[in-house]
Amino acid sequence: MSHILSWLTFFPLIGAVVIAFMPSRMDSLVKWVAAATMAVPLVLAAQLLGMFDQSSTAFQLVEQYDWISSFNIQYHLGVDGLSILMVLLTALISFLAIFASWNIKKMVKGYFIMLMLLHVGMMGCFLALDFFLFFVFWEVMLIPMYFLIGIWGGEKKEYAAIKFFLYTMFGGVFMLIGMLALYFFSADANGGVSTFNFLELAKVDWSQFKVAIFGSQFAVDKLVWWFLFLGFAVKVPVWPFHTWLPWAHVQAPTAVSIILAGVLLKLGTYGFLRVNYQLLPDATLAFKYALVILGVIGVIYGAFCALAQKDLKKLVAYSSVSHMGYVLVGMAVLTPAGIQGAVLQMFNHGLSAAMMFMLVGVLYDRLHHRYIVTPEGKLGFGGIAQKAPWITAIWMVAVFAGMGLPGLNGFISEALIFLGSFPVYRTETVIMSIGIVLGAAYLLWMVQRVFLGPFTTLHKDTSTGALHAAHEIQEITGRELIVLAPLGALCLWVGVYPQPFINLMKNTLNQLIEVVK
Amino acid sequence: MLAGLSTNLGLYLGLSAVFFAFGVLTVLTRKNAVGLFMGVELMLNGAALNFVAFQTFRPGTHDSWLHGHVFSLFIIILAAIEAAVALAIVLRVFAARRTIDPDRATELRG
Amino acid sequence: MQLVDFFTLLFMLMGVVSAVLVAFHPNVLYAAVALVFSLLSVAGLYGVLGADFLAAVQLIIYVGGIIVVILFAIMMSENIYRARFRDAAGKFVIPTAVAALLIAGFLKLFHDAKLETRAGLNAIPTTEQMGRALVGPYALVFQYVAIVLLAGLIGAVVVARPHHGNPESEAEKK
Amino acid sequence: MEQSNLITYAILIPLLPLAAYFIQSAVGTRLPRMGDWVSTGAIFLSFLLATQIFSAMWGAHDPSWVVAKSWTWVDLGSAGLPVKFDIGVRLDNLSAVMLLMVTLCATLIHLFSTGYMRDHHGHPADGYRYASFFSYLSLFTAAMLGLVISDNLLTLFMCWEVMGLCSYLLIGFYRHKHSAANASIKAFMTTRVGDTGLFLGMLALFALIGSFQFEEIYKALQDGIFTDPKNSLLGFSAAAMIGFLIFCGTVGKSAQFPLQVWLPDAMEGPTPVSALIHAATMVAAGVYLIIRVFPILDVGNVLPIVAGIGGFTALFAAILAIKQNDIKKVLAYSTLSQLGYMVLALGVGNFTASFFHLITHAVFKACLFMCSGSVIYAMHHEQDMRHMGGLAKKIPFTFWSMFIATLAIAGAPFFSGFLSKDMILASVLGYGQHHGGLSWLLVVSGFVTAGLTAFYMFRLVFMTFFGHPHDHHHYDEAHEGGWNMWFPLVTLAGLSLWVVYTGHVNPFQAQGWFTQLIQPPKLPILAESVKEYAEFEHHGHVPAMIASLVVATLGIFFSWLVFGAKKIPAAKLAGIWPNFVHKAIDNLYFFDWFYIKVAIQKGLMPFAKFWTIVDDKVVDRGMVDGLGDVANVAKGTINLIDDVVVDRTFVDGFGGGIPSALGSSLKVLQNGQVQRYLSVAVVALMLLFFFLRGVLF
Amino acid sequence: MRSLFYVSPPLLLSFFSVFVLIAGLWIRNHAFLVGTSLLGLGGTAGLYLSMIGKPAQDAFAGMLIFDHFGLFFSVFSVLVIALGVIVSARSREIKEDRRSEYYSILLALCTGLIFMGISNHLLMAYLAVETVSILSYTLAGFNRERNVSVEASMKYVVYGSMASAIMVYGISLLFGVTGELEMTGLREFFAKTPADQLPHLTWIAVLLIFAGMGYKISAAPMHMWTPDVYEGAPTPVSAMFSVAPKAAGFALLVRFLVTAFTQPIEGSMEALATGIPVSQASFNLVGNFNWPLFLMASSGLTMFMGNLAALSQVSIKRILAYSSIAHAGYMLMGISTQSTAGIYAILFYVMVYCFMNIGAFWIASKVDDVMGGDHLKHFRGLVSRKPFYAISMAVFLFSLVGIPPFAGFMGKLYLFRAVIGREMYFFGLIAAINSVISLYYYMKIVKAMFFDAPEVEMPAGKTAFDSRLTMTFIALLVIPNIMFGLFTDPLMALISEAARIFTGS
Repeated sequence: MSHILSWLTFFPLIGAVVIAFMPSRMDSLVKWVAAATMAVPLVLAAQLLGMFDQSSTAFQLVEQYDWISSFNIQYHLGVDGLSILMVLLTALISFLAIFASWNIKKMVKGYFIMLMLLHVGMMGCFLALDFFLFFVFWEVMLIPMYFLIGIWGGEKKEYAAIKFFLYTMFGGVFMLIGMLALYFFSADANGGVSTFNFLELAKVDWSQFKVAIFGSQFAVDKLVWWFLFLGFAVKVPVWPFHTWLPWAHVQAPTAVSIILAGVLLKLGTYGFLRVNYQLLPDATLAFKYALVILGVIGVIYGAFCALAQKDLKKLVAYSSVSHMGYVLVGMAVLTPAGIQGAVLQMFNHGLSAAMMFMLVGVLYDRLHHRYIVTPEGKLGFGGIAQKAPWITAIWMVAVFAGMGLPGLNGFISEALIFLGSFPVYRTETVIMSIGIVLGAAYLLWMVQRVFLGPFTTLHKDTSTGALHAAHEIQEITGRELIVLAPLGALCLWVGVYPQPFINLMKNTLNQLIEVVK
Repeated sequence: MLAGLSTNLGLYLGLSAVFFAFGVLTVLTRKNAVGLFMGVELMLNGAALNFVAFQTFRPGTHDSWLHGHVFSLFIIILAAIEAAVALAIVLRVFAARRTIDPDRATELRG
Repeated sequence: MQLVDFFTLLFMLMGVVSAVLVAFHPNVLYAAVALVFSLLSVAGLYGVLGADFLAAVQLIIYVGGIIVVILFAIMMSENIYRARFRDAAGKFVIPTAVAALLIAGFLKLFHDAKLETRAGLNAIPTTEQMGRALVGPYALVFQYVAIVLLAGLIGAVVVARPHHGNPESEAEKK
Repeated sequence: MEQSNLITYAILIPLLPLAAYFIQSAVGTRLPRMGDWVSTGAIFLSFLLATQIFSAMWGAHDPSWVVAKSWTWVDLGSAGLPVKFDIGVRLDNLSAVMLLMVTLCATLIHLFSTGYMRDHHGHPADGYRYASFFSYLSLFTAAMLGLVISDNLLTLFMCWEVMGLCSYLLIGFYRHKHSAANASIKAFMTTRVGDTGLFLGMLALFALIGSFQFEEIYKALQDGIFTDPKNSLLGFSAAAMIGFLIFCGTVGKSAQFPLQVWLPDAMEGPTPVSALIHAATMVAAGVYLIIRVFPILDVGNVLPIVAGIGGFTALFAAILAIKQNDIKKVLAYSTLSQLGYMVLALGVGNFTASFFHLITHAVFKACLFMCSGSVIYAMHHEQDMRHMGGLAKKIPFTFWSMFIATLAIAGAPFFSGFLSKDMILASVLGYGQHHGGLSWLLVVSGFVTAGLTAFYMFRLVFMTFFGHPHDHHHYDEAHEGGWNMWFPLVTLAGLSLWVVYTGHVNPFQAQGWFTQLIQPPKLPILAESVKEYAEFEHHGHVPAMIASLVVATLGIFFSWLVFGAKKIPAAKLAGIWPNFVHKAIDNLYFFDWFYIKVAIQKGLMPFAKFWTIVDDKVVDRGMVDGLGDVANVAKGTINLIDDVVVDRTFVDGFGGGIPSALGSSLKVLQNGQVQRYLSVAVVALMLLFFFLRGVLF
Repeated sequence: MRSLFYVSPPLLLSFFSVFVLIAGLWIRNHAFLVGTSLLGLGGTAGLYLSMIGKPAQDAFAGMLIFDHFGLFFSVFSVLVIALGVIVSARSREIKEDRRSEYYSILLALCTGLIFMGISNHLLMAYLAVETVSILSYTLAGFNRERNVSVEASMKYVVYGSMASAIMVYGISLLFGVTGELEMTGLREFFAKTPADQLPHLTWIAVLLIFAGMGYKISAAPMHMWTPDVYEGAPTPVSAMFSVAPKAAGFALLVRFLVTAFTQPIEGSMEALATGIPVSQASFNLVGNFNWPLFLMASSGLTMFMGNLAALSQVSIKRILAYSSIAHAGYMLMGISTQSTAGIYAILFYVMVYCFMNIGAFWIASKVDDVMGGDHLKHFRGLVSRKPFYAISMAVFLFSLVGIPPFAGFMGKLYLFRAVIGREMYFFGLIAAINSVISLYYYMKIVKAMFFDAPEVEMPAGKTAFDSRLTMTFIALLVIPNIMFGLFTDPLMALISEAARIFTGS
């Protein structure tokens, strides 16, 4: 199939248009149309996997056309070992998100259109080989995300939405400036023609350029590295740019949290690898230690914050901060194990965090609250295992995947990261290992308070807002299983036999290390 | 002692500066909208005087075109149009509010 | 000392004094009268500078037209004898300082500029030359100003004319 | 036998229970008998396969018999950059014996569970739970067996963690109980702390030699990589550091001081779980680990630390055991104490004795736990010994099995415990004699523990089976379980006889097939020290045997005096100790208090909460919103606060920060007076003029 | 005659202006007035289109100059006024009794705008600015039944007359120093006079002239009239004010500064023409006035003033007014880069800004008409009432923020390209921070429309919220906002012609 990457990216737009012209009373049909639409990228992604040559480190299935000639901007897509896993993840998560949003009642059409636009942005970001195109997709994601949180979110949705928007936009403008700086300096090294092409930019030797700001000389690549860093760090989110994340997660509807944790956060780390690493290797080498430090802080800090949370979703959100910290460390150590562990961790966290957010949604749908501890200091849940063993069992899979239990995916990637980082940054790794203990602590403590013990679960009356004791909890439904089962199965697969996934990326990533070093 | 006074460009310029400055002062301080326009007229006259003076005294000012004089002429014409419109508006303000104190017309603010 | 120098001095003094009065006289009506004098002084200086046509226009349009309109507007809009004309003196401080600074600054700039001047006063009558200029290079401007005048007056009329008894617009009045 | 067959068997051994786990968790509840036969059958098949391996090993009868095979599991490398993780199976004498022991104990405990986990009418109390109990057991067994056959630390660690998970799930099995939930999380977290040490050790190991495989480790040791000064970590040799870190794993898993706190609480789990996990297998896995990496510990001179911790734990736990009234708690502390013995044995260099005691202890402790389970079952889940008594007649199989096992643990001749414990004490004595000084403390600890063990174990037997029943209601109803409950007890009791482990009739002679086959790895670098350690045992052999017999007899005798014949009132015995001793023992030496109250509740949680507050108030609001607060305070003096505060109710975000405050001040500027606007413009223009003049001229 | 050909479009407009006025005395049919006005504008545009490709030419003895730059702005002015006519056509704020006058003034205003773009002589420029100003004063007060409208008008006239008086004073000083009023003549003068021989008087002269032009584009510090006037004026008028005079002001400012105070650098034009930006300046400064620095200061100030003040507003028109100030700041960046890339950027930005801003004002106008106000509370829950308007408004606002794939982003990108291309990183950073700040208040509107429940009851009897025609036109405004965000090449091809001020003159 020709132009498979374009189809992969833009096919949902067709569905969005179809949905836009459907009568608004046909809500259930809208959902099925959405599901059918999003199934196409999933199938295409599977097909892409078949077409992908693992042994090559080059970009494959490249599509390249002139787009904005006055800027020498191209429509340039391609996939390599770094992006292929993310593409698969995006296709999968986007598809599952449709089912996770089955019980949306308000403005159904708009909701699904927004989900599809979001898919376009995410997929495009992972596939773009032109910096400008990348940036456009990057920003395109903001708008659907803003609406998804702002319209269909929780009680403080506006605050969360604007916070998300402001933070990301803040990072985005820095990225824009960095991007333009690279663009201009590339002219001198590229035969007088400025370019946004990643491949061309990667060839430039940036060390020759200096820029004067307020009379001091700065190396261009070092300066730009930090600009780009800001752009991506907000998305990851790197401590201390993480504070939008708990808000966005807590207020977002379930499916959006799934996408947010599953795909969006990865865009930040993907950006580091794709842009900072490939384009500015010298600066990366110079500043990698900053990434390590921020990563370690993120791991520990996120874990501590998760430990003290009283809101289930917030806990999971902070766990994301913690888990993305590992990714930073892994990628910064520049060893095969570290960097592959980092990318695998991106994938794994996508699976397990998506699962956890879905499961939070499962509980929320039934009980209409998320208090581990209510504001009055009582347990909001408790003993759910007795009433809903299947929900509990799936929770356990997600929790254990999240805390890095062997046999599930989290272990592999975390172990790889640790193995990769220990020889390089010994002390930092040792400090980071506290995160393992804390990770187990906050998750298990949560499990204990939510699922074990006597059945004390409370139910929130949506009309009055009062909490009273729940009697029964409905077991997991088929629709929810559709979302959870593939994720769980993948968690197990990666945990037991990660080699196929590693094969996809290892050549590209090892070459990336060579590039940086 | 007064010899050459009429050919001293500096004096004309000084007077125009005075006109301009007091025009500004008038605009900034009058408590009457019409008074404001009087200030504007002063400023315009300062400028017009400059034009004529420069035309007369400065070399290289295209005498055949009389830039300065023509400009002054159009200043006067436009001042007339402006005055007509402005005073119409002021009267409308007075009709609406029974005052033309510009400080009281602060419904639009912030 | 020539006569023209004397008149120059006279007009200039008149200009300065009347400008001060325009700015500071508490009664706006007197200020308007002072404005007449400053305009007259400018007209006189035009005459000194040989801009005879301009001097005439200044007299006709400004003194004869604009000032009348201004006075008319003042009479119509303000109860001259009871209106509060001035704020507290505090409001004057900054503008006066600004004006002083402006005058000082301009004088310094003019002085520093050391603009060279043509020898002597080239005070030949310019009316004819003006006429040629207005139908020559300035023909377009001259024509165009007519359109502006027309449109401006239409606007003035629209804004100033009294209300029709339009019930809808009355209802919407806020 | 073909080696490849053996490898296949070895792989099948953990896979069978794993398959059972998946079957059980998927369809367990729909199978007949809730599928307990699936798990039991699977482990029984594993047992049969294990006997095959054992017989192959027996047939070879070679201390350095090894059958190994490995595969690449994860290959991260690409051309010119080899990074890979190999995993594989290693069958040697250690693993063959261990496999046999684990599969046997597990089979019997599965069998026992089919009775124990039902009520007295033979019904599983709660269908789901019965099936999942077996599924967890299967998963656990699979992990344990996988650990045993691992030829590398990586899979060992993975299985190790999965065991931890199963332990967590099974301790918390009675999930309606808060105490069970607390105990499970405590167990997991405590071991996780140790595991982190182990994990770090593995990281260091991998960084050093690029592999996790034992063979590679031994080879690297021989090559001197571990002792090379340029590889030293934090001023210690690599071997010392790595050895110590790996030993941390043991401290967690085998509940050694100072991470011993979880094991007694783990008794919240069902009794078969206690028998399998917290007596026979999982906790022993910690010892198995250090036995595997013994060369590193030896080369790195970590053994004195190991010995110290082992000896201390042994004594310290034994003292606690005396005052316990819960039958399972007594056994739990005794397990702690015995694990301490094993660690101590390894610490003084007696590789063989350590493993020997591991095996014998597994057998008799599994027996003891199941007996206690049988008692509890008979007493309708009453665990307090003070409510028992005189049960010997009601449940004879249980009584006799327990009696034999108790003799074994007390170190009475003719029983396995005597042999293994004697070897340990001999080594310790020899060690003490050789090193002198503080190492005598180890000797004292070893012998006192032996005496105390005899004392408290017989206290248990006397309180439970002799004397008068204290709870007639339960007593009257007490009865033996079905064959599936007494058969395992009897079998294990039978295996506690000396002859099983020596193969000859002299009950005082420990040398036999076991000691011949189980020998430290034959590494030249170890040869000298191994010889020295053998000397210790040889020297200490006879005096130790005599002394141990004496203390064991004394212990039993005192126990009889106090609890059997009641010649000395227990209260009087208790009264001779000062109050603080009681207080310390009652509070478990304040370890729980320290960890939970001080470290976690007073340290960790406030810290976490503090960071959350920091996150909310400083990082979030401080960096984004909070600057607005500062601006507010500043603006408050000029009466702007209202604007800003009102704005903040819906502004917050960036808007709530400086921008909004500035925006509000612009609002003041924009007061609607056109003259104000013009003044601003004129003044600003003048300022601009002067500013630019300043810049440019 | 050749000169007359070049002024034929404004002449045509003047004719229609008078015709509409006179015909309106008898024919009060609204559609007729709108149709006639559009006809006139269309004819004008047609005349202009026929001039494309003609070499640059001066006319009326150097009073005017016809080049593609001027042509661009002429067509643009016609376009904006046409949009203004369309927006006004259904507005309730333009009362029935003065419609013919209204359209007449609009057309006359358009001639002023056109002359602003093509004048080469400071007298012509002054006249054009005054024309636009004077007519704007009356337009601002057009809804004279509303006090705010009259008040706005009064503020506008006071501020405007003073600003133009300042400008005239500046021109007089410049005339005094150079003796020239033609811009091309000024360049010649500056080119032959060494900078150190020029008095500082030039400085203050240019500063004063800039103040006058800055008032038209509402650049700080001459910006403060803007919010009050936009809020008070009838919304369709504000819509035009925020675009047309501003664009014409930019045209004048660019032409004035670039023509009079710079010399083109050899080769830089050609480099640009091939689409490759250069990081050097395209123009050398002549004279002693470092206007780029001055514009940078003003630009930064303008952005902050506009964006910060907008944060706490509740009236949409006022928010948009402040936002238009901020946008003027962005555009000023373009000139201060002193490069053709910057001029490209301004032209492009002006174009897309027209579509997004008029769109936003139009919807504000519709909401004002139907809901009886333009405050945030009137916008709450708009999406549930009129999803089309809400979504269109969101597109306009996102475009104003500058988020891809909307046109506003491309506009900002071109500006940033110019700025970063000249290595003015700090300046770029300031603009970037500003666009983040601006996000906040734009999103406040989006939030009100989409996230909040309706607060104000729709006044009874005002169900005529929309017509298909209006919706179509709004959709036509939405389309360029997306199209120019994705495909800028066609527009840029046009602009690259238009931006070459120097060629041929």
